[in-house]
Amino acid sequence: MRFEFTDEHDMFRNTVRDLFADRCPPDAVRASWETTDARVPDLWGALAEIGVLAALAPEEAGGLGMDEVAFVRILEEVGYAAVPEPLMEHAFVAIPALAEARSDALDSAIAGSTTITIDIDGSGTVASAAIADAIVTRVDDGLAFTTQYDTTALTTIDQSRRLAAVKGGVTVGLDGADAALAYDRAVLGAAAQCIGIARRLLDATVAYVGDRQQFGKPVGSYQAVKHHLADVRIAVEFAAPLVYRAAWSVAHPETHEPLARARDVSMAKAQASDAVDLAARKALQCHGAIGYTFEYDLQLWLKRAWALSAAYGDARRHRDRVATAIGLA
Amino acid sequence: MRFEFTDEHDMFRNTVRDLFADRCPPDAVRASWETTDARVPDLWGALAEIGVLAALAPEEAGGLGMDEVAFVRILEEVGYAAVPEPLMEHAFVAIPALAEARSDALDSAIAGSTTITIDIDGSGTVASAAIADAIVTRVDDGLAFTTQYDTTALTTIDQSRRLAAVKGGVTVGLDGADAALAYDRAVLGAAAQCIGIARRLLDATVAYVGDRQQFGKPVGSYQAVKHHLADVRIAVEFAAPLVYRAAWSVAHPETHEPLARARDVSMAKAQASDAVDLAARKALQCHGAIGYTFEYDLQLWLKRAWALSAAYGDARRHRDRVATAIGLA
Amino acid sequence: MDLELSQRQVEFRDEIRTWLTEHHPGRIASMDTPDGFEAHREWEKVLFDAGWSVPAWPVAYGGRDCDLIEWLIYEEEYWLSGVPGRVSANGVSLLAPTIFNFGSRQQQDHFLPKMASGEHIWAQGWSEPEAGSDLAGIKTKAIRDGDDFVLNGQKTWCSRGAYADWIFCIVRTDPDAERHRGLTYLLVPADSPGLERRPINRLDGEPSFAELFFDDCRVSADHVLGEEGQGWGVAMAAAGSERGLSLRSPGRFMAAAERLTELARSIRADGSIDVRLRDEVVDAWIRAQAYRWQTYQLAAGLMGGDEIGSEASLGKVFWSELDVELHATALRLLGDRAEIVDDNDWLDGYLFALSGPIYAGTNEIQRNIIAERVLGLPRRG
Amino acid sequence: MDLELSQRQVEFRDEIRTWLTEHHPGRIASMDTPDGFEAHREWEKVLFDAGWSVPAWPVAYGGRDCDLIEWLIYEEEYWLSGVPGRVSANGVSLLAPTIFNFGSRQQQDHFLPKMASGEHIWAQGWSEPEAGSDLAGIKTKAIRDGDDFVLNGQKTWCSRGAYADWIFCIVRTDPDAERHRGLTYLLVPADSPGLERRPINRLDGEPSFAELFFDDCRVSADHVLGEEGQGWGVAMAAAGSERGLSLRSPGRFMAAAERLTELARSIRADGSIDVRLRDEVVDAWIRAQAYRWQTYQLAAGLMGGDEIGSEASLGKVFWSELDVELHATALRLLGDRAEIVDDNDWLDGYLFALSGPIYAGTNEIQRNIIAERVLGLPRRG
Repeated sequence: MRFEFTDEHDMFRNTVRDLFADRCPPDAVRASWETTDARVPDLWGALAEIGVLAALAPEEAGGLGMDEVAFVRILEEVGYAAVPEPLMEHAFVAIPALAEARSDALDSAIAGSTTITIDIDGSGTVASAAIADAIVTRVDDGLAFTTQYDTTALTTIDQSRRLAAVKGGVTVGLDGADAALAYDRAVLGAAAQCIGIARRLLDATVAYVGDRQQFGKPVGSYQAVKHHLADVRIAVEFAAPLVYRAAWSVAHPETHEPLARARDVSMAKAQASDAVDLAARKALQCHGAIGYTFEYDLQLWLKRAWALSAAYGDARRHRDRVATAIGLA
Repeated sequence: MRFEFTDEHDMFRNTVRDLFADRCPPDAVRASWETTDARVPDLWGALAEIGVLAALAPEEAGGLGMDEVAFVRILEEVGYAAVPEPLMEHAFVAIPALAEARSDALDSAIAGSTTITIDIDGSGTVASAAIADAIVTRVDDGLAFTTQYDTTALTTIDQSRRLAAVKGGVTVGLDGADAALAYDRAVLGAAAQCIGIARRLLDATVAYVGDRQQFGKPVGSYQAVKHHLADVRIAVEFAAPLVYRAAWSVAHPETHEPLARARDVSMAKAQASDAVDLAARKALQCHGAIGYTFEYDLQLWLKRAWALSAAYGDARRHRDRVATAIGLA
Repeated sequence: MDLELSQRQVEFRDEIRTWLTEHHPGRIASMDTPDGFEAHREWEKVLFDAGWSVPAWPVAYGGRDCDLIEWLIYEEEYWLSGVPGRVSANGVSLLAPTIFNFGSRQQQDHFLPKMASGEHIWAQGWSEPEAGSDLAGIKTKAIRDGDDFVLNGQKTWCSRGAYADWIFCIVRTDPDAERHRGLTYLLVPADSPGLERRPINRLDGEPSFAELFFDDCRVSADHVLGEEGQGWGVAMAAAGSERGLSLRSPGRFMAAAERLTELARSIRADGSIDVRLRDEVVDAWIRAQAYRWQTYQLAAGLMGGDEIGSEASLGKVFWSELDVELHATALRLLGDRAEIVDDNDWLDGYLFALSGPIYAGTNEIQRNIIAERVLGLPRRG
Repeated sequence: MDLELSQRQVEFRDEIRTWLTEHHPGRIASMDTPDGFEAHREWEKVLFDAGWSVPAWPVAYGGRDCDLIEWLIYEEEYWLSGVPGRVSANGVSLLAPTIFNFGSRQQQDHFLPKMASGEHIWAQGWSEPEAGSDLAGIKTKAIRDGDDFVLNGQKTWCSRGAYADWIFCIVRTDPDAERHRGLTYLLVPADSPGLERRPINRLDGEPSFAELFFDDCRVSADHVLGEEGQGWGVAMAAAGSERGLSLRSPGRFMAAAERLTELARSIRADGSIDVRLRDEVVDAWIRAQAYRWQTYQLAAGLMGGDEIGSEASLGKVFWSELDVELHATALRLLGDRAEIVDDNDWLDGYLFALSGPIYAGTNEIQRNIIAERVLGLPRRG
């Protein structure tokens, strides 16, 4: 038992953080809103280059064979930078599913020459569908691989989600891929992003209230503001370890039956959703009117918070899954 | 439409408030805890004398024919003073039921020579059973009048409730008495007492934090403490009008069908329970350790808050009744 | 105590209810778009022509001399009917009480009828980049020059400011005075030379606010409201009404709670409403009722001669937090559909509601006021 | 990262689990009654004789030299087993770390084994009537006289103080020094002449605390812990541990959450659990797990050389509010039975939990610490 990240974990995370700071600043996120099919320039290729796309693919398939514990910290950075690309869907859900199914599509996905998103519940409403080449789709109890589909863009509050209604396409089954595992991966990936978003909202707000003056004092010197932000800090502090712990469960099927894995993943999402909801509410309140504007960058994270807190199941739904796992439902 | 108390309303309320201040100070409440069958000295007779016991009885039966709107303000004072006598049960529930049934027991109840409590759901667990002479009891769809019963005292957190398990006794039906109305009266009476308790907890805490010094300043000058108590003030401000409005509904069956009455009464109890719960929590937190002690009087209201917030249905249960009334259940 | 409508009140209610049903213009574009703004102005004219734009005003200015209770009934019916919102709200709710109290007869005769008819749509120009809730920090200068004032400075968070005809401002006419002193309440034509307006887009990209840039902008001294240098007192009287009855009548929240209940019922028809969400819906519905009855009680007090003071802060916190939670519940009920913007009034309403705990004095400041002025806790340690 | 127990840790867990099962004394009276206090002292002796009273201490003082992870495992098993609580907690959790850090060799050799065995049960004498969370306001005087200090003054909220054998106090040895200066950490025999103890009854009437009255009470200068006049620094080191790991191990809340879950299951068996209450139960269960894993992460940091500083406040707020809400949920589950005291451990637990957000620095103060020292917000405007 040692709940501690390795130096390699930290280095990998820092590399990705630096990449996002460089290639995906707020302006790039804003630019992505203008269209439903443009990419963040130079980002996908760079992610392939430093091995992020290949991280979870098995070594024998050309991947890094990294584990989920390392990767959720990358996904935190995706949230922290509000990256508008389907990295979670592609690298954390689709690639492992393709590897399980020994799909021919794996190589190009690892290389980054394709982008694959997911339709985890088969609803036909899919994030990043228009910029992706293929979709890993839930079909009955299994997964399938859909290409050459049509999309109709949906306007959503978080436009960097690039949600679209998907129709038609060519679908082939992904025999051997674990649909329940893929769902848990998506939930966990969303939870990790929520943590990153909450951290960013908190950092931005701490900086703002330390600077902004009202009634002759920094806003952040008022006890009410202090307590708002202390509550956010507490929520993040106790949600994050559940995300890492759930990543461990996903990475260790030999000691974690599907029910235990689902319980751990749902605990993580329930707390991460609650934490990011609180962070969004308090960030807006502590910013005051400026946080409420389109021009100010805070909105990029606010909207992402609202979307990802609910996406892949909100806190209520995941508490229901935990209830089942602990014999209460 | 005029949501305003009359001068007579206010005078009657003030008379009762003065009586409680004089005859039922905290020491008298404490003393009542020592036994399950002692009365607060001189209180019941005095209440009979100034017409409080007779207030809701019809004039032709020797009562004052006062309405529920006036009486809920008396019950607020019962809460404010933590009066350990079953005034609500006797004068607000039992007497109207006896009057409806033209019971022989009405005269002595009005005169105060008897004390009558209620078992509103027929559970057999009855407040003030040991000091009462009779119980108005729910039996099937109606009400009955029970005397000569046996009691076993139960130790409860609010010992001034004097809860007892009741067995045996002689029971006669109260034909003509409205059991559903009696239930709503009890709920409304509990709500009114919750408002009074919440006001007292707030007043006591405002006084304490204005005086108590920590780190060289009054505790009440800290913004966190201010906001705690502002929240209590808000909760009381918006719960109280619902209590008065529900009293109006009970008093005006000609314009308020039983379903509308139940809706209004349950709205009042839901908000009053929530308000007194908040008041209790914040009062204790703002007092700090001293509020947590038996010797300090705050506990008299804290325990009453816990008991009456839940008694006759907690906030959840009453929101469920509202849900039914507005077509959601 | 009488909680039934009188025969006259019932007739009044039926009259406005019938009129609204018969004149409902259907859905019109958002008042934060140029076309929608003009469509809302048209609606103001329709209301005015029937005597329903400012029913609480004197007949001479286009009203009906309604008392407070009738006004509350009017508001309930107005919002429940689902007709468009009021583009005139800033003027009617915030400025008009100030004109009635402090305006000269000429100002009243000139401005009030035009406000009532929608000819003048007003925006509020109080906040500045460095003075949000702290109005005493206002820096925009207005220096007397002959019959005019010459304005220089910047205003922000000016609601409806992108398209309004007039703006009511607080400016600093004595640059040497500090904080609350030396401020003046000034009415500014939006087309004044030297005044540049720049829209500020709300979270959803709609220009709900504007920034105002004054660059040697001349405004006639006739347009001072109250006395020069007395702007703080004049403004605070209006701030009382902003927090109080006039801006947020219960009808608005009762209507929202009704719509929320309908949404929940429509989901129940699918057989899938979650008890936790149902509980939230019921709680919102109860709180809307609580706000209603507290307001009727307040109104009776005002009609009996009470003044509304710091107690207004109780209502501001209550309605603004109810509004946020009511809309958040609706979004939870919508589930996966919540994030989709198209035809989603609830999302729009949520964004609007989020500003409630911030504007007109943040709820943190309101709670300070409640603690210090209503409860009497020590000002500062 | 390795979140599985090692073979050795599994063996350790099984050893303590088995031992607790075999030695479970059943239900004993409350430690706030005279008989219950002695029964709890007996239990301390049973633990000590098996080497289970202070497993994290060195073997020389009766411990097992457990590392932090083993100690957390021990705590989980301890609380899950349902054996009696620790009457020695004040000493072991708050005083012992201070003795290990600041005590002389003689003090360590004298006090630690007696604390481990239950021969000395300790109470904390820090708070005073005018100094609750504000320890720097302490007024109890201790004036040097030869080899003794002579104490005069009053302490309050002294947990276990009614029956304890020894009391660890902070006293003012330099009456001219202000605030943090001139304080000394002093160990006081509870039977000292001139020390009068008066029980304070908790809400439920049990004497959970005592007031201490010092009237020319003589205490040997040998019993100073650390240096005379350095009491503030010595005490603050212990305050860190009070807020941190040592006082509230996750095992306690995991066990409470398990019992809550069992209570909910037993109600479900009747077919009547409310989804809203079930949701509260699940939330409490998740938060207990969150506290557990955050603690394991913290423990790994400490074992890697990190120090626990202001971050301890995060845990204090989290566990204390979890504890209140967990017990409030249990009372809601109990419904009408909640208010009945007899055999109602949940009500007892609720009363205990309510003190959590108050003692060891109120949660308001903890949130200030988090904001100012963890987040770096400005101290004071």
